[in-house]
Parts: sequence; C-alpha cells; structure tokens
Amino acid sequence: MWRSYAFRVTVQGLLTLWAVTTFTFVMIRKMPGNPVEVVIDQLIDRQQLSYEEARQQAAGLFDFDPGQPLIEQYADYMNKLLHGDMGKSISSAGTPVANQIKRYLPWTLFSVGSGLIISFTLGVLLGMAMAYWRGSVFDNVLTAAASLMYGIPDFIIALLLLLVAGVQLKLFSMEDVLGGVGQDVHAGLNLPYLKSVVQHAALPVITYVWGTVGGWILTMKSSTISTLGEDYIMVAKARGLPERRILTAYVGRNAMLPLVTRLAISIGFVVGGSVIIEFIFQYPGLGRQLAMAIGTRDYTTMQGIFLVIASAVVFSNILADLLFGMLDPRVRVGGEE
Amino acid sequence: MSEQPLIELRHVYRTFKQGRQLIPVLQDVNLTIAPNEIVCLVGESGCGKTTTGKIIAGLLPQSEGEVLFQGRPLESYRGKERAAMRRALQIVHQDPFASLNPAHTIGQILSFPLKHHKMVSGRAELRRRIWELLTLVDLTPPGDVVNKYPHQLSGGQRQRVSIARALTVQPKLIVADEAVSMVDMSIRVSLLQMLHDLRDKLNVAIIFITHDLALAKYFAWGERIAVMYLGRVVEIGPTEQVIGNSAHPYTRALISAVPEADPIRTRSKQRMKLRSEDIPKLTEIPSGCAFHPRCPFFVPGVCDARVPTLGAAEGYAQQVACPPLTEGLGLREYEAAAEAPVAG
Amino acid sequence: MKRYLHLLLVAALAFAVLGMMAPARTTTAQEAPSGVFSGAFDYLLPPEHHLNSFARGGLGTNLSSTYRSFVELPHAFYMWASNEYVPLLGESWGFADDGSYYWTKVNPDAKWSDGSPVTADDVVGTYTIGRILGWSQFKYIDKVEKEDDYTVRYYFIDQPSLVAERLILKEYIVNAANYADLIAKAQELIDSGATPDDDAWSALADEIREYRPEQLIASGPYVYSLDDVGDAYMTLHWQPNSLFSDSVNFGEIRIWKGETEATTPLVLSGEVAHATHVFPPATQEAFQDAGIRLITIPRGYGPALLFQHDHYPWNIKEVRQATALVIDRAENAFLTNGMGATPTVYMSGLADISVPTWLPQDVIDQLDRYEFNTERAEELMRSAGFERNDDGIWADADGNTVSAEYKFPAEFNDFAAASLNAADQMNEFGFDITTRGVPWQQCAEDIRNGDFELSIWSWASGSPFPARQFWNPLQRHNYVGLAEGQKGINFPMQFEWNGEEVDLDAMITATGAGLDIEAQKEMAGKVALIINDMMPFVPLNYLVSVEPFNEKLVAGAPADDDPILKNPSGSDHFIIYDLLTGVLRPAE
Amino acid sequence: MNLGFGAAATLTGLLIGVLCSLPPLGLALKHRLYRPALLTLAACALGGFSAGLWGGALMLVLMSGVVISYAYVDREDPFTSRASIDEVDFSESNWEFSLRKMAALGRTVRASAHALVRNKAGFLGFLGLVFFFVMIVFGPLFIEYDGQPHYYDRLKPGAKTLFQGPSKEFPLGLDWQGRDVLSHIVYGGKNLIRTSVEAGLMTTVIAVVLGSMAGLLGGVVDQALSALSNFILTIPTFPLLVVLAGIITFDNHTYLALLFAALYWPTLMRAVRAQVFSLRERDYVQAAVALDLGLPHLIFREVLPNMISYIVVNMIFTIRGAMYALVGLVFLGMVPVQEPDWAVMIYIGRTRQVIFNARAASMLLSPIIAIALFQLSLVLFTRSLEEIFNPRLRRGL
Repeated sequence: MWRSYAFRVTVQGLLTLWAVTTFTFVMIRKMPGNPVEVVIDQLIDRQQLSYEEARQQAAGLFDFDPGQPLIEQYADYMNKLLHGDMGKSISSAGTPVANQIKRYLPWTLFSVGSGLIISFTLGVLLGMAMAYWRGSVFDNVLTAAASLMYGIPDFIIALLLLLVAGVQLKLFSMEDVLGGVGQDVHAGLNLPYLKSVVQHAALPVITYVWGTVGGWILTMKSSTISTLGEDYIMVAKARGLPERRILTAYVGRNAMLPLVTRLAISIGFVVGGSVIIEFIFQYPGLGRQLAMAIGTRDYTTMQGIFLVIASAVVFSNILADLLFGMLDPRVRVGGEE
Repeated sequence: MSEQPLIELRHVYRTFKQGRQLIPVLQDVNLTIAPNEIVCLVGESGCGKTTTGKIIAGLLPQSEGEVLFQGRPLESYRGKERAAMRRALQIVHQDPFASLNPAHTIGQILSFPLKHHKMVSGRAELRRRIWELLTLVDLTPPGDVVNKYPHQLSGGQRQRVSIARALTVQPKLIVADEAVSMVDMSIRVSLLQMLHDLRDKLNVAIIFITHDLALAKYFAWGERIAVMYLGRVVEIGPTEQVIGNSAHPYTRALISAVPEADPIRTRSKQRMKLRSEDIPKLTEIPSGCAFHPRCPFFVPGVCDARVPTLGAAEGYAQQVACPPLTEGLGLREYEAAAEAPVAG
Repeated sequence: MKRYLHLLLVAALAFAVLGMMAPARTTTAQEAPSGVFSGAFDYLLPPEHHLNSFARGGLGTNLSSTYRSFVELPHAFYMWASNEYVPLLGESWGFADDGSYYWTKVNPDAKWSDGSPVTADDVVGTYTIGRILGWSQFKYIDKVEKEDDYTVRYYFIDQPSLVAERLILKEYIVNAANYADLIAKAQELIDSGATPDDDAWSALADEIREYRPEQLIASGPYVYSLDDVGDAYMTLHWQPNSLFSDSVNFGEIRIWKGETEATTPLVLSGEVAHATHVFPPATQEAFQDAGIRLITIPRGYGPALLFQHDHYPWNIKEVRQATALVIDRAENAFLTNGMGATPTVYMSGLADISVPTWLPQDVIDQLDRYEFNTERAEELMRSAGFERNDDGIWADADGNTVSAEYKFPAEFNDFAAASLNAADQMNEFGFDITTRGVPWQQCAEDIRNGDFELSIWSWASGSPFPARQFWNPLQRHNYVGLAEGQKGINFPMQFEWNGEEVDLDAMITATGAGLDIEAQKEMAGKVALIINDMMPFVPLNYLVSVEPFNEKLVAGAPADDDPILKNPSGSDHFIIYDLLTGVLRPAE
Repeated sequence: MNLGFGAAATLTGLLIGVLCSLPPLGLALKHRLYRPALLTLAACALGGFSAGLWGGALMLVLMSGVVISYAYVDREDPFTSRASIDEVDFSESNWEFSLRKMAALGRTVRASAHALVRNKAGFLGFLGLVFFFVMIVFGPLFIEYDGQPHYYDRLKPGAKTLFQGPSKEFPLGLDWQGRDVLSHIVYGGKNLIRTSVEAGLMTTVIAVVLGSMAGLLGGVVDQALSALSNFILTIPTFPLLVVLAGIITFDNHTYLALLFAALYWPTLMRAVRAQVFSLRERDYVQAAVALDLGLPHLIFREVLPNMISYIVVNMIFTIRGAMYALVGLVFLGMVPVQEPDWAVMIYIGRTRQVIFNARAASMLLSPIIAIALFQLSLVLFTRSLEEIFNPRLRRGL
C-alpha cells in the first residue's frame, strides 16, 4: 500500500514538473527579443555595425541558434535534461547551468531559509501570546503592527534599511552588508567566515522576516483562538492542569497544525528567493540570477532555475501532505494500526 | 402479508473505505417495512443502524444486495417516478444543531421543498401550508418561529422543524435517526408522542433508530423491533416478544443492562455476565456469529463456524440469528473447560 | 534519541551549505603603491565571470571599456579636444604613404605581467582570433602581418579609412602565449582558405568562446585572478612589469558591484570614489549635498524622436519641422535627466560638441536651430494645409487629425521621461498623441520592423567621426542598417533637395572615406544642412554623464575646463588616462 | 446627459440622490420616524452624488427597506395571530408581499449596519475604506490634477531638480517634474484599486466556481481540477508574471487583473473545495438531497450561503495580494507607465532614486503610506465582514 502511494505521488510530481518545464519552455521563448537580439542591439550601439554584421558577430558569441524550430529546441532540451544535463548558459557560453545553480543556490537557501525559520518561530510565539491575552493592549498593538507590516512592500523596506540605517545613521559599513560574504575571509568552518556570512545575510533576512512575520502572527493567532475554544482545552482547565502546560502541550501543539503544512509549502518557495531584495543587497542568490537571466534572455539559465524552483515546490508539497498525515491523528485513523 | 411492503432490504452489504482498508459496516441485512408501520432499529453505536437508515432514505448506495421500494429496486426508478420515490423516503437527523441550514429562516426552510416540488400553488397556499405544518409539529403559534433563524430556536423546536421539513413532501416513510437522543428528557416524550400522532394522521411509516432499548420499547410498543450487532440484524419481531421473551443472547444482555425506573429494582436486577466486555473492531469481525467471543452460551464448533441467518426458533415468535437456537440446540451456559480442547 | 538525530542532521546540512559557499581567496602585494581607487560596475560573478578576453563574460563584459585598459592596454588613447592619439601600448603608428596599409609599433619597453616582452606576435595573434570571431576591423582590413618584432601592418581592402585607424588603435592587445593553441588553430584554418560559413570555422569560434584561461596575463599595471572577484566588489592588484607600473599611484583598484540602485548608497557613504552610472537628478542633488563633486562629460548620444515615414502626416516635412518647433528642448532635456542632459542646439544630426570641429562656419550659420516657437509652427502647419478643428486638434482639409501612438521603452527611464514630456508638449500644441510603454527589447524590434508611428531611440554616437554619428539613426534604423524585410523609419535617402538629386547614404559614407579631412568636412556640412531641413528625426537632447567624483578620496581630478573632459564616457574616459599617467592620486 | 456613473460628483448626481430619497423620506415622515428619515436623506444624497443614478437607485431601495422595516411592524400578519387555521386569511396582495420583502431587506440592512458598528477594529477599517472612496470620488472636486510638468514656474534659480518637500502651498511637496504630489495621490488610487478589486473578484469567482464544482461533482472533474491547480501552484508565480509581462502588453488594466486571477485562483480554489467537501457532509445538505431539491439549490441555497463569509474574507485578502503583486510588477517596470497611479509613483521614486534625496522623500512616502493604509483598512474591515455574514452573530430584529 505504502509503495503504491509513494509511486503515485512520485509520478504525479514528475508529471507536474514535466508540465511546468514544457510550459515555461514555450513561455520563455515567446518573450520579445531573444538573447542574440539583445546582444545585437548592444553591438549596434557600441560598434555601429549594420544589423546583418551585428547579427553575424552576435551569433558567433552564442551557443544558440534562434532560427532553429521550437520543437527541435524542445526535443534537444528534454533529451539533455533526461540525461541530467541542464545545458550551458547561453549568454555566458561555456558555463554549465548546473554550475550556476550550485554557485547561487546555497546563498538563497541560507538567507531565505533562516529568514523563514526566524519568521515562523517569531510568528508562532507572538501569535500564541496574542491569542492568549486577546483584547489586551499587547494584542491590539501587535495586530495593527502585523497588518501594517503586511501592507508595506518588502522592497521598500529593503531600500529604507540601506538608506536610513546605512547611509544616514551609519549603523554599518556597506562593505559589511553588501554581497554574500566579506572578501578577506577564508571559506570554511572558521569563526570570521561564519560571522561574515551572518553579517551579510542580516539585511536580506530582516527584510524577509518583516515581509512574512505578519502573516504567521495573524494565522497563528486565529488558529490558537479556535483551538482555545475546543472542548478538550476546557476539560484540561477543569482538570486543573497548570496554564503553562495547557498552553504548550495542548494549545500550542494543536494550533500549530495548520501552520506546519503552510511552513512545508513555504519551504518550497525558499528556493526562488526574492528577486528584488537580492538585487538591492547585491546578494548572490538564485533570484537575482534569474532576474539577470531574464534581462539577457538567457533561456537555458532561466529554464534551469525555473526547474529547480518547481522541483522544490513539488517536493515541499509532498512533504506537506506527509507531515499533515503524521501530525494530525484524525488523518492517521485507519492507517497502519 | 397480503400487502406489498413499502421498503424491502434484501441481502444488503455495505463497506467503507478508510485509508487503504475496506470496512464492512453492513453484512447481509434483510428487512421489510410495511406502509404505516413503525420499526425500531436498536443497537450499540457502530452497529450499522445509521448506515441502514441512510441506505433506506436513498442517501447512500448499498455495496451489494437490493433495496426495493414498493417492490422495485431503487435504482430502477427513473424520471418522475424517481423523484416521487425520493420524496417518499425522508430522514430526520440526530443533531438538531446541524440539521438546519443556519443561513435560512424557518419559513424559508419549509418553503424550499414546497416551492421546488410545486406542492402548493400561489403564495397564500404556501403560507397556509407552512402554518399547517408548523401546527402539525406543535410549533404554535407559527408566527413565533416562522421568521426566526435556527440558532434562535431550542433543540426540541429545531427537531420539530426538521420533522416538518420532512413532512413538506408528504413522505411515505420517515427515517428518524436518533431523532430525540440529543433533546432534553422532558421534551422527548412529547416528540415521540407527536411522531406517533403523525403516523396516525398522515399514514406514514417510521423507522426509528436508537441505541436506547428503553426508548425503543416505549416508542415501538405494539410494533416491531430489530436488534443489530456488528452490521447484522440478530433479532427482529414484535416488540412485546423481543423485549419480553428475548431470544438472542445479545438482546438478553442489552435488556439486562437497561436500568429500571425503580432504583430498587435496578439494583436488585441481575446483569447478564458476558465473557468479554470488549466490542470487536469492525476490521476484525469474528468468524461465524460475531457475538460468539462475548456470548455466555457459546457453542464451540457451531457459533464460530457458521454464519447465522435470521430464522424461526422454537419457543419464540420472532426471528433470530443464533445458530444454537435456529438449529434447535437450545442455549446452555458455556463452560470454560470445554474450550481447552478446541483451543488446543 | 530521535531528537538528537534531527539536530545532528540539521547541523550537518547547515555546514554543508556553508561549505559550498565561495572558495578561498588569497591576496598578494609587494612594493605596490599605497592607496585604493574604488569605482563601480555591475560585473558578473564566477562562474559566469571568466578570464577569456574574447568571450562574453570575460574582461570586456566585466571591466567595461572604462576599466579594461588598466589590465589590457590598447595602442593609444584619443583626445577629443585636440583630435589626436596619445600612446599607451604603442610607440608610433601611421598610414603607409600609398594608403594601402596602416602600421603600428608596440613600445619596445612594454612587458607582460609575467615579465615577457610585448611583441608584434601578440598583436597579430589577437587579430587572428578576432578574424574567426568576425571583428568589425575586418570590414576595412583584409590581413594583418608582422613587419618586425614590434611593428604590424594592416592591409586595407580598398581605401584607407580614419574609422579603421580608430578601431585598430583602440583594440585591446591580448597575450598570445595565453591563447597559443587557439591562435595556431585559427591561423591554420585561415591559411586553409576556409570561410566563416564553414562548419570548421564556427566550431573553432565555439572552442574559442568556451576556452577558460587559468590566469590573466596583463599588459596594464594591474592584474587580477578569479579569487579577487567577490560578491560585493572585485579587486585589481598592482603588478610591477607594465609600462605604467611606475606612474600609477594606487596599489589596488576596487570595483564595487552593482547597478545604480546598489551603487548610490556606496557613493553617498564614501566607499566609491568615482562611478560612471546614470544617476537621476534627485541623486545628483544628494551627491552635491554630501559634498561630492560632479564631473560632467559627454555621453556620446541622446534620445531622438523617430517618425515612421510611411505614416501620414509624418511624411510631410512641414509637420516634422513643426514638431521640432513645439517641443521645448530645454524642458525636455531637464526632465530627461536633470543636469545629465543638454538640449540639442544645432539640430544637425551631429553631436553639438562635434559641430565646431567638423562643420564649416558658413554651414553652422545656415543651420535652423528650431528654437521653441509655436507661432512659427502654426504657420508651417497652415502652409501644409492643416487647421485646428473644433477640439483644438490639428487636422487636414479632409478632417484627418494629426494623431499617433508614441511607443517608448518603459525600462529606460531617461528615454521614457523624454518621450512622455515630448508627447505632452505635442499634445499641448494640438496634436493627438497617446503614449505606450513597452519592454525595451520589444521597442527595439518594433522600430526595426517599422511597426510604430512615433518612437524614441538614440542619435549620434561615441565616435568622433561624422560618418559614425550621422549613421545613427538615419542609417541604423533605415535601409542600410537593417536586414531584409525590415522597414525601420523608412525615410527615403534619395530625393531632390534644393534642386539637386541627392543620395544621402552615399554622402554619409563619403564623410568618412579617405584621408582628406577638408573634403570630409565639406561633405559633412552638406549632410548636416539636409538633415537640418528635412528633420527626418528630432534630436531631442544630448545626454551627458554626470559622474560623482569624491575628492576626499582621490585627488588630481581635472578641473572643469580641462580639455580632457571633452572626452565622452567609455573607452576614451578621462580616468583611464589620468590614472595610468599618475595624475590621479590618493587624497592627502 | 449622463445620469449613471458619469453623474458622480456633480450637481446632477446630488439632485438624483435627493430625488431618490423622496419616497422613503415621505414614508418615514408619515410614520414619524425622524432618525431613519435623516439617515435616508443622507444615504440617498451620498449614493446619488457618488455614483449617479446607480447609487441613488441602490440607496432608494435599501433605505425604503429600512423605513418599511420600522413602519411594517404594526401591520397585521396572519402569522402573528393565535387564531385557528380556519379563521385566518392567508391571501396576500402583491403589494403586501413586496412590503414584507422590503421589510425583510430593511431588517438585513439594519442588522448588517449594527454588526458593522459593533466591531471596533472592523469599523475602523470600514471608515478607512470610506475615506479612500471619498478621496477618489470627491477629491477631484477640490484638487485639480497636476499632470503637466512645471518647468519654468517651479524652477528655482540654480535648482538641479524640481523636487520639493512639503510646503503650505503643496502639502505633500512636488514630484520629479515639479507636479503636486497631493494631486497624484488623490487621482492615482483609482486604477490601482479598481484593478486590484477586479483581480480579487475574478480570482474569487474562478475559485468558487471551480472549487464548488470539484467539491460537489468529485470524481474526474475533481482530479482534473486538482492536477491543474497543482500545476499552476508549482510555477514560480512572480517570475512567471515577469515573463508574461514581457509577452503581453498590459495597456489594459482588466487584462492585468485577468492574468492575476489566472495565476492566483488555485490557492483559494483548494480552500473552497475543502469547505464544500466538509459542507457536503452536513446534515442539512443531506436533508436537501433527500428532499430532492436539485443541484442549483444545493450550491446556491445550502452551500454558498454558509461559505459567503469565508469567501468574502478571502476575496479581501486576494485583493490585498493583487495590489501587492501589481505594485511589485510596476515597481520592476514590467507594466507600462500610466500616470497618475500610486504604483507608478513608487516606480518613478525608485528609478529616479527619490529615496536618496531628503527633499524628494514625500513623493515616495506618500504613495507607500496610501497603499499601506488602504491595505490595513482592508484587513481590518474583514473583521466586520465576518460578523455581517454570520447569521449566528447577526441578531434578528
């Protein structure tokens, strides 16, 4: 039974991935301008060639033939993909897409991942506290704050952080925050390196937390309130259990159930990172790379990054399904027992 | 019986899928209900009473077997006949808080079926009919409830509305699924009385589902009772017989557990000793007679080997599904010592 | 138990992630001058960033024409004010007496960073690869030959050309030893008589592109390795062997990564000494408030309002002239980019800075400057048979209104601003113009295909020669510059003008042909007058680069009247010359 | 003459409103209901003034209902009598019937109004939305749109930019072209809000229709829709939007809303489907099945009314999300620039680097605050909505 379930889920996931890959493949190639055209324009500007000359020269720069029929390009791509080869970047000929992803993915994972963890933890704790003391000043202030944070776009926050804290107040030097890690530290498990990594990730993480914590707080609050109304909480109170124990063992656990699934789904979106935030902080993540690839119409790179993001989402969806089944006893009934 | 039965269940099976497992909820259920008759379905929770009720009301298809309405399988009805058949079979649910749509007023709830099935023509008739129905279920004066929302009524009042709603389509049969079990004791009697009156006035048959044998005895006195255990009907017959002269050991056990109104009699009453108090899981139904692991009259080699069917037994007017009785072996106390060789 | 296992797993994962980030880097410096010069450019990160000078993602992409000379020297640097070349890698150069070839001589003292001398072989090798890649020099020259150890000859296909001279002198020379294999293969292929259409040719081009040299061998005073390329900035390190190693005053050049948005806070906080980005007016003001000097140099081009000449009424000369008259170019320039744009003065199709140099005085006097004048425009419109209708919109006798859709590239905010303002002003006058922003790639394509009514793209260019400046947009978006089937602005280039038949294409080409400067000037004057009268496009304004220069960090910046500031941004940028020759130095 | 939305914020509109108020006003005065009369006059005038004939007519109906619901109480209804069935006359003229219906409508309106006022946070949100509504509809009466750049009259000697901080003359300062920021705030919300609301509505309609279909029909339909929604959920939405923006030219805001709806329906659809699944098992739905009331009745009478609060609240959140995504798209320069628009102000604020110049900050901050306040109002307003649509919380009158 278990094996057939796993099989079904895997097949479904693979089908979805295939559909997404095909869809994005066509979409991307329907964008106005192709990588060669983009460079042709730059060449014409810079070197004043005629269109034909520029086209010839540009074609020489690329590992890509815009004249090839779409279906052939697709067959080529899928064939390579099946052999585990994501191809080479078009705009930087000779650079495998896999290398690019390996280069940028860890940074995104690290920054958005820690942002997610912090945001989730903070949201759960605050949301629970607010539900418990609902109606109090604490609750009202935080609810308003959460809604407000929810309302200001994160990219604005990013710019403000850099400008106010960095340029005006000089709370940090730009060298310490832009990019992924300082230039003068050696990669590896040494303290200066780790410190530098954390330092550089701080601003993107703060921005990310700002943008998402409001959602977690509000969800956790409403979930906790509905849990507090359940009979078993009444019973536990009637039994005279200490408040703290009720809060942790009974309320917290059950109120978090719906959030855990959401968390699992969010994990999938960690991989995509945030295009704008990474741009502003010069953070060497996958999102920024994707935006650059879109700018130069680097089809293979875009395709590769889309694929990685989609895989992560599919995977996290499966994870959410499994987690929900494991955590909610009501779903487990009639299972292995 | 010369009269054609209103509903007839023939070898009805029903299984549910839970996770990746099939659970047999009903097994080989046979039941007939005559027009204008009252039948009580009694049994512990999980014995398949409600499922039987839903199948009769046409809300749930059976997995196997046949359900006949006026001599024809339910599935064979088409078009107008089907619509008429659907209307003829109505259900009143257990939970008065969940059975009425909170978004509509009582007047609306009653007017939907009346209008949809064109049971009335014109507004005046509609209003008159609603008045009638509300009066019929003793919700008087009707003006007090007609514009209210369900949440503004008490549990008993809601249950009356549920019944009134079922009556809008002039059914031939009402399945009352634990219809009074969530209502205050004081209201129950009047509700039950009302159901009886309705049966008399409107010529409607009632299947009354309950886990409460005492209630069944009160409601179905002079009618019939069917006792269910783990998806099967184990005993069926006139109420006086089933209660006064129980045949099946399970029925006997149930009766011995009913508290009497007189506390002294209750205390002095001897409860029948079962060999085991645990009800087996539906996923692990014992072989043969499902009751045999608990039955004090267990006959090794008979009870655990043969699947019992309803049949007549000597000395009993009702039908019973107990191999020792139907095969004329009689009931004898089971002695544990006798078990050893069989088990060994 | 299970809990610890989870913890362990998480920890292991975290370490794995950290471990994957960025390789180790090392720094080296010996006897280098102290001081850091920090600029800014949006270079690529490895793995896209590599050290192959011939491929995208190499030096050209990452250092831009501004910083590349610090690493790879070209033969010469051009001074716009005096129209002369000054030597960098080269010692001397010139046309052969019979004009059949051009020659250059590398400075015999020039050395590579590995200590080996720079020779004619490096020059020839560079061009051998350039030929495989289809470099534009080979439009003019046909073969490149070594004359002696330092001298190289470039044979012209037909006549000698000043444009070719510039291309040759500005080309960055690459260390041949670093590309020895590829050069040998390229030479072999060329010797075999192969043409660019052959598969072997494109296969070799592929191979060249995918080559990844392990190290950079520099002729400039700075060198770097991939380890010096960081997420936030990259560092060029001083090396002792270059011609300019002794004259430069900085031990390090730090190039901060980023577009305008990322660069602005760096400039404001004093991290960056000089940046070439296009900073919008609000930022320019903020820089000045922060005490940062702004240096203004030409950018080499500006936005031009393009007419699609198939569309009525833009095919009527008077309507185009009226359009030029009703757009207040001072306002348009100011709104385009504040101090970063100047209104076009001469309306000649030639950048205003080139007009005094290249046009005869009598031509300059004849040029109509199209100063903002709605009355004159109204007269012109009436003379062409237009009247304002009841809604105040200009319409012809048949009631056809002067209306159009104005397409502009939404992402280019200076061009977008210029477009919106031009449309506003035209509407004010009584034209019916609607604007539509599209992605720039789309806009470029639509202009080439002639799929627009009004649009905007650049005019003039960063080249000092009239032929190059007239080319854009008159030839670029018209027959000559386009592929088969593309319409562009569709302005007829052969027509009768002042009673004589003219072929504008031929005339523009003639302004760059041969070596007779006086003849070229005369021809340029003719072309300028025709463009000035026909108004095939309206040169709205000319962009200037307003570059922040932090004198608290770097001293020696040229004064505002220094002739070197006539040099436009790009490969003739003043910091190239002033930094190499030691004019720029750390402050204090 | 345009009497519909075209009459909004004109004298004609006001006249329409006052005319519309006459019937209910007369009725109220006849029954000496002075407070409702006053309310009627105000509501109708406002309705006509803000939306011409449409608003006037809507208010006419609603307020008539309210007045009748007060006045109708006295009328003899057979249901209020305690007489026996034979003594009662059940016939009812059409006039009486419509009176009764109007009274019911009036009671609903009154109950909703009570629910709205009861929740403080929700009411605050409502006031916020009213503020924006008033600003968008009536703001233009007082503030003229400042669309032309003011090159000469606002160029101070030696100025490098036209930016100005807040002053008495220009409370929110001047933007990059020397235009009044306040006027752009007043005029710039309409399109953004309209597009967001359209997007939210479309998303909700798609999600509810597909979700109910999947939930009620089950089987193949359910599986196909689930697969489709999985597929769409898997595509990284924002990058895809960026890609699409490159392909499609969004000069029409409705297209933009449609595109948003096409990408964002699955989340809500899944929730609706789950709700339908759970509602389908409710006893009252089962009873309706047994009564053979038909599928349309099931959907529109039994299932939907019980999800309406959930749906509306989700729609509000979708509107919020749509606005966020729209502003993001404009911020990245993926959508053609069409002034006046709050999002475009932020976009220009970014590309013109307003953020780095203290004098120009109000040009960037004003639209940000406007958007944040609007979104805050939306979120707060959902609290009241929950009460309005919950029949349990809505005490019958």
